[in-house]
Amino acid sequence: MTEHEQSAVPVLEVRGAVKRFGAVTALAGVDLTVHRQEVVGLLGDNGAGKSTLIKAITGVHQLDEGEILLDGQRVHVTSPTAAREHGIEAVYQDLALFDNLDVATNLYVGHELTKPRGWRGLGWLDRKAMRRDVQERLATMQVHLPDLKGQVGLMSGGQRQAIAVARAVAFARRVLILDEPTAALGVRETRNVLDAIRRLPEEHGISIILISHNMEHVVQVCDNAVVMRQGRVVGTTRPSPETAQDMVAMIVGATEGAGKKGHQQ
Amino acid sequence: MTEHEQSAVPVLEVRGAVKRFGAVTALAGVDLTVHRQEVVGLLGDNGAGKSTLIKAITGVHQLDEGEILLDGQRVHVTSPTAAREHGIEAVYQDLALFDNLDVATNLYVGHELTKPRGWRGLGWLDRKAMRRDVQERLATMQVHLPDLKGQVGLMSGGQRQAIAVARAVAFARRVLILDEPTAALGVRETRNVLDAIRRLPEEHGISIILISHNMEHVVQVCDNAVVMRQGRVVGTTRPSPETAQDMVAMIVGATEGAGKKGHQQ
Amino acid sequence: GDSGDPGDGGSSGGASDGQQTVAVVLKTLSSPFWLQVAGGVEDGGEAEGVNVTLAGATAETQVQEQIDKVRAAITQQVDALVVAPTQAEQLEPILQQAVDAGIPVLLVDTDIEGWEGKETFVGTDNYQAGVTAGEYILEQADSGQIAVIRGVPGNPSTDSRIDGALDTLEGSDIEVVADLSANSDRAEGRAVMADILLANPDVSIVFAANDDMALGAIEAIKAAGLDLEDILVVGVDGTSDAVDSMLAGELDASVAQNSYDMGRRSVELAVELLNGGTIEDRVDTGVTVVTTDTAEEYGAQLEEQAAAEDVSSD
Amino acid sequence: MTAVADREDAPPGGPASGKPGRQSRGLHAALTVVRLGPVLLLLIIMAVMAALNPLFLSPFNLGNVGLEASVVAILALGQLLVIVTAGIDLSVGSVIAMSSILGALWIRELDLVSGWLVIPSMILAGGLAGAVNGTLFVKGRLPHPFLPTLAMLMVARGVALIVSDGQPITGMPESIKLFGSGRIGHVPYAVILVAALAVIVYVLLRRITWGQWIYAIGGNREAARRVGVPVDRVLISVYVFSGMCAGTAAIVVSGQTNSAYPTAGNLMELSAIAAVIIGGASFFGGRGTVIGTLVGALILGVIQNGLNLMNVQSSWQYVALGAAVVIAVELDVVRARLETRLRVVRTEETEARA
Amino acid sequence: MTAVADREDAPPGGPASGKPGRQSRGLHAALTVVRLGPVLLLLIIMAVMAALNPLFLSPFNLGNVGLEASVVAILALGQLLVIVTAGIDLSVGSVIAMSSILGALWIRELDLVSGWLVIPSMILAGGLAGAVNGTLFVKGRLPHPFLPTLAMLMVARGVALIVSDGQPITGMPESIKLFGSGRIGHVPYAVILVAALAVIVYVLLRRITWGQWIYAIGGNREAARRVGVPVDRVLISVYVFSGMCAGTAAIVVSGQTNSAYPTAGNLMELSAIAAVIIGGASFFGGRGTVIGTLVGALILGVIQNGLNLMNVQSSWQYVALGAAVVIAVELDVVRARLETRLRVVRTEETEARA
Ligand SMILES: Nc1ncnc2c1ncn2[C@@H]1O[C@H](COP(=O)(O)OP(=O)(O)OP(=O)(O)O)[C@@H](O)[C@H]1O
Ligand SMILES: Nc1ncnc2c1ncn2[C@@H]1O[C@H](COP(=O)(O)OP(=O)(O)OP(=O)(O)O)[C@@H](O)[C@H]1O
Ligand SMILES: [Mg+2]
Ligand SMILES: [Mg+2]
Repeated sequence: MTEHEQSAVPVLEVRGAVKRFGAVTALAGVDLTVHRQEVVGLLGDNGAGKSTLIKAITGVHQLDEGEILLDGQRVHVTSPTAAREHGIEAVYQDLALFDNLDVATNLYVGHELTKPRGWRGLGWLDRKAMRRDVQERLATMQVHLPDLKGQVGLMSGGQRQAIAVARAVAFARRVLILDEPTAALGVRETRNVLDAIRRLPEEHGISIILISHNMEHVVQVCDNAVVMRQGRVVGTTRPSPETAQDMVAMIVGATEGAGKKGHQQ
Repeated sequence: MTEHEQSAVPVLEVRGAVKRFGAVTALAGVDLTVHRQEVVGLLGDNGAGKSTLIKAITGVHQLDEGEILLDGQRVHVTSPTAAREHGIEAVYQDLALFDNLDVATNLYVGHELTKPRGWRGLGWLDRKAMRRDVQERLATMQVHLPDLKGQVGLMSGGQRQAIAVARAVAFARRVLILDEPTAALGVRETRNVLDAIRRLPEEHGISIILISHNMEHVVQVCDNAVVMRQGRVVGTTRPSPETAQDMVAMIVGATEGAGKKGHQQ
Repeated sequence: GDSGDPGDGGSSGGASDGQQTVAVVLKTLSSPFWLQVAGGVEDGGEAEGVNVTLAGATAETQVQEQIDKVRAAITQQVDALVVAPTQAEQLEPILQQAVDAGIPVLLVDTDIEGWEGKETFVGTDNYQAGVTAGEYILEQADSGQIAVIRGVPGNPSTDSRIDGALDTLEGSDIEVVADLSANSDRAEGRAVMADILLANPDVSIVFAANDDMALGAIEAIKAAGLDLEDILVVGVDGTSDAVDSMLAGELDASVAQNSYDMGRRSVELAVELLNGGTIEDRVDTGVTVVTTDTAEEYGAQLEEQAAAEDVSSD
Repeated sequence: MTAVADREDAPPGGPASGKPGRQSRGLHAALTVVRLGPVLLLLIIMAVMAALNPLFLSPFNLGNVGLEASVVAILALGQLLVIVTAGIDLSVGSVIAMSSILGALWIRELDLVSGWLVIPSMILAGGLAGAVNGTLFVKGRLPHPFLPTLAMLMVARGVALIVSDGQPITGMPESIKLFGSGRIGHVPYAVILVAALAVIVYVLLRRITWGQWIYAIGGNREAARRVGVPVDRVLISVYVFSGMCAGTAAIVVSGQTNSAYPTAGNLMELSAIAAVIIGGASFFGGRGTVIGTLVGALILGVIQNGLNLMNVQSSWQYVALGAAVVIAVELDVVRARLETRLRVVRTEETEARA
Repeated sequence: MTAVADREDAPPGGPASGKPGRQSRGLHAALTVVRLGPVLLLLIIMAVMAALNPLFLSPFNLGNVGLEASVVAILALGQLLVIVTAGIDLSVGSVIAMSSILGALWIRELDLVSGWLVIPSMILAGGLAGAVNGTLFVKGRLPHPFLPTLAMLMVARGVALIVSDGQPITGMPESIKLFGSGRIGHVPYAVILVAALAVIVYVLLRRITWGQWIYAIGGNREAARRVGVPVDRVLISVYVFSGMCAGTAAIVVSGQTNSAYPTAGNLMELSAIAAVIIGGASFFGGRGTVIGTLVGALILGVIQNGLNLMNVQSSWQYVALGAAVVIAVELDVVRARLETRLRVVRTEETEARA
């Protein structure tokens, strides 16, 4: 539907994803396509399976069935490390921060800047470079942090979320996944994050998956919206002020989906 | 400003609240007044001190300076237990759930229904009564939970928040404090919570403090809005679609407050 | 097994090939002293042509473990039990159960005073060893300052060694300046001695409740730059390490309880009893003071008696 | 999670889609068996022991196992409560010694013939030590009970040595000896005591509010505080209870040896903690069951008894016991994974049929 | 938090509002002192010991203290890494025995005179035991390292007993004896070894990425996994390092006693863990410092040494050591609270002046 859709091989494709937790079926056969530089909104009621889907993409969960393709190539994302190596970064709903560490450290864990660059675990930490960098990144989001050396565990809800978003934005090279990234953010911070979402695909050539319950935000930044209900995709639309009502209807299950798939079950 | 304000002694009054964490001053002298059956919106940027203020009211933090009055009586809220005994309930931003326990248990910890009623710690748990009750409470919010006996730690972000909100709503007798209660909720669940906020003051005679970053919600349900910045109250308004822009301006600090206090610092 | 079936299930115990079985439950098998006893037990069993099973707790203080091992022997309905009680009276109830189940019980090393159920006691008591040490010290010096080093607090065997020595020294001109515990551990023996030397630079006699601690103390004395000639160091047990140290002119003496004999005699007596003989109700295996003069000879004897590589007899 | 990785290649629709009925019943049965949890584990270990030694299954020996496991089981039941709150009580072994010595002093000083005064006083002495533990930890605002209970480990041992003068005190009243070695048929009194205590702990933990609070504190201590649970009082009471269990264990130990001695209970705290953890409780708090704990204590007891029956030397016993503990918990990990897997398969099947 | 409750009655504006200058400088000094943290504590305890016994402060005795604390300090430095990851390593005491026995066997079998082959082999043996611990824990998907390291506690002791046949092996090469009792001036070689190890651990923990990962894993293991930290490998390496520290401790123990014996290191794990915790590390992971750990080990060493110098009987030593541990951590709690308080007051003052 969007201009990108026909243009090329999708950056990310999920086919027939099934994930069960004991007796709960969180994903019951989900298909998802994300094109280059596209911003896809992932919508759905609480418990629809949105977070589970993105955790499967980032290797946190392993799918029971189904497959994941990156640039048309089938990949086995067996761990978050593998996903990162494929250039996928995510802000998780539970933020996944290190409460005992300070802001700069939190941003760089797993991506540390070291003095002999390639050395991974044995490299000397270049704390100065990291601290310099952090200032910049946080400045673009205009978050006020009382103290960059303060423990993240003691920060306010919005400050914490801002740190998590800054971290993911900094390192994504192919796909950036944002699971309700503005839920705890203030008015201005939210605006900055939305701006970044609009800007990043062009600037860095990445694609974005945005999970949000806020129709306004989806309309503002998404090229395409996928609606899930009870582990299934029940519709896709091109978000616009006019389709907002449709999307809400799909989410709450009041009507058939407007997209390619009908309302099931 | 509201019709209640002149009518009687305020239910809750905070005067000159100061709270410092080491070198960070989270509250720098805050006054807050909540009247009977009033819904007060508490607004402010990330890190403005909103959560700190409500934690001081519920006894989680102790104020360094200032005082708290309930129905005009000065009280020492030295612990959350004391706050609960005064009829104050809260949904905290970090939810404060028990990840290892199931939904029903989570709702009733600290308020258990026991067979000899008065027995507190030694009473026999009336699990049947609690389970029956839970169904009802969750039904009013229309949350889908796959399994009431499932561990809360494994539930989705929105499901968790719904449980926390249901818990607070159930037990508040005087003041209900909601710290961003709809941040993770879906469209329908959000609507239900907002409905409840509108309904509760009348039905149960309680007052509500709502912290939110969503102007729309504030306009919909609040009788009065208090805006904080950097630990200070920078303004109060009566929220309406017309004043929404003012409120945003106050939050981000672009203008002087429209209320009784001017923009400081 | 002769009589008294304690369980309904069990066949006649460990006697797999019709041989009689003597179960020997020592305090532990993880110290040189008890390995020496074990060596005697094995040789005794071989000489007499009986099965011996050897067991011991993981440490001398693990009373409960030893009780469990005795209980296992009762379940197996062995023909006779030889036990070195980790705590005297504390073992009495379970040993009485053995007797009630028709298993004769012989005690070795540690006696249970006043218990009628035992067939005999083989050994010398630890108190006597302490007395002997005290007498030896009095022979060597009539005055001076002594430091005593105890084992694990509350362990009756090491405590009574110290008590025996202190009672003997009472009234002499030897003054007790330090009385500390090193948990029967060599490294702790060193540490405690180092501290003692600092607080009491004039210490001239050291008595440790076992050789391990005595050897640790010697390391401390050497490290403090003192001359071992000036300090009389006495241990208990007569372990091969102690012998080597005496040969090197470091340790002065060790009171040996003839551990090998204890083990061997107890098995021999058990067999005699099983064959219908009558035995004395107390067999004193005596103590020997091994000194630098007698160390060589005693060492050779030890070598000869040492337990086989694998102490288990199955 | 890795168990399902190999299934990623399966075609959508899943392998189970075609086969209903028979497999389902088999699945159901398998799931029931696997869900037995630690009990299943215990049965496996007992089967191995029985195969290795015919004496093992004799009723008399099973009584022995019960008797030998009883002290650890009693301590573990108290420790369970502590561990569910994300704590640890290192003092219980020493508290056995202190309680039994204090009880025995009563006997000696007052010439008591009946145990019915001594028994409560032992339990009380244990509870007192627990109260000190709990108070130091909670009121002293210490971050973790490791240090205060380690201190009590030392102090209680010291007190036992000092008041007894390092000497054992022999002679216990009949009622106490009963718990040490008496049996009704093949069942030792000590086992009955454990059963009774287990029922009490079960009720406390699962049926009344106090137990609910214990799980809540273990799950999220700060949240418990916020919802009005009297966290401090509950924590102290948990340590008191653990101390009282140590006092109860002192009764059995004194009965078995007809005496009190100051080195009693040495290192028992490690066995008790191991039993609780083998039984599936989490060191991070909030998880743990009475049944699991009993089974954990029995697993340790069975292994020890089996090794004794086979007359394994103590040096080899160390190795064997260590290996057995690892195998036991490893089996439980496998079992738990199998259970999840079976549940998923069953869900798949139900859906396929629907 | 309770410390400020009494200030609720203070008039708005606060008591500090009026007084700048002098008080401020006093405040600043007080804050600096209080921030010394565990070091302050150590100084207090040393002052008490010196007051009780004049010998305590003699340089030679301070060397003794260092020597006696060195084994625990070495173990504690390894344990620190483990505890920062929210783990525990119970095996280190037994691993000392196993490593030293294995090293000594080299000497006996190959008639080695030089220690420079024995020393690496002891460290290696320790590392091997640690590798087994780590692998069982991580690859076995066990929820907590308590059980695998408890199993290793037993197995390593068993192995030490089996290969040594229960006999001590006397006679160590000079290089090893040096670490046991050699001194440069008043400073024992063992203390220099500890200092070197401390620097290494400091660099590993604070200066390179691996250490960053250790803190990250301790803070939030799942988050560490999600951001791409090779959690499994890091965890295993931590246990290997702890094992190697135990092997290093074995060198000092062997040197001190000029021998290897199978009961060496008994219960040392408890002292090592206590040292780390006294030094301010958290059992729940993510917190802990090298300095704190060293100070924790020294506190234990100083107390023990002081009690020995005063010839306190062993039963009373238990009581005194237990009490001292509690007082030490309690003092630290008070100190930490005082620090927060002083910071708040200083902020108040700065604001008042602004
Ligand atoms: N680890 C787990 N174990 C068991 N059930 C789980 C687990 N994770 C998620 N679930 C369940 O799977 C379903 C989907 O959860 P998911 O977190 O994907 O929802 P969501 O769409 O992200 O909802 P929300 O908008 O509330 O975040 C829910 O019913 C949830 O309870
Ligand atoms: N326990 C604490 N220790 C230290 N600093 C704290 C603590 N709690 C809060 N702060 C700091 O106090 C300030 C106010 O925090 P608070 O949580 O009240 O903000 P908030 O208004 O709720 O923000 P948000 O909208 O992001 O939730 C922040 O700068 C925060 O970092
Ligand atoms: Mg979600
Ligand atoms: Mg907040």
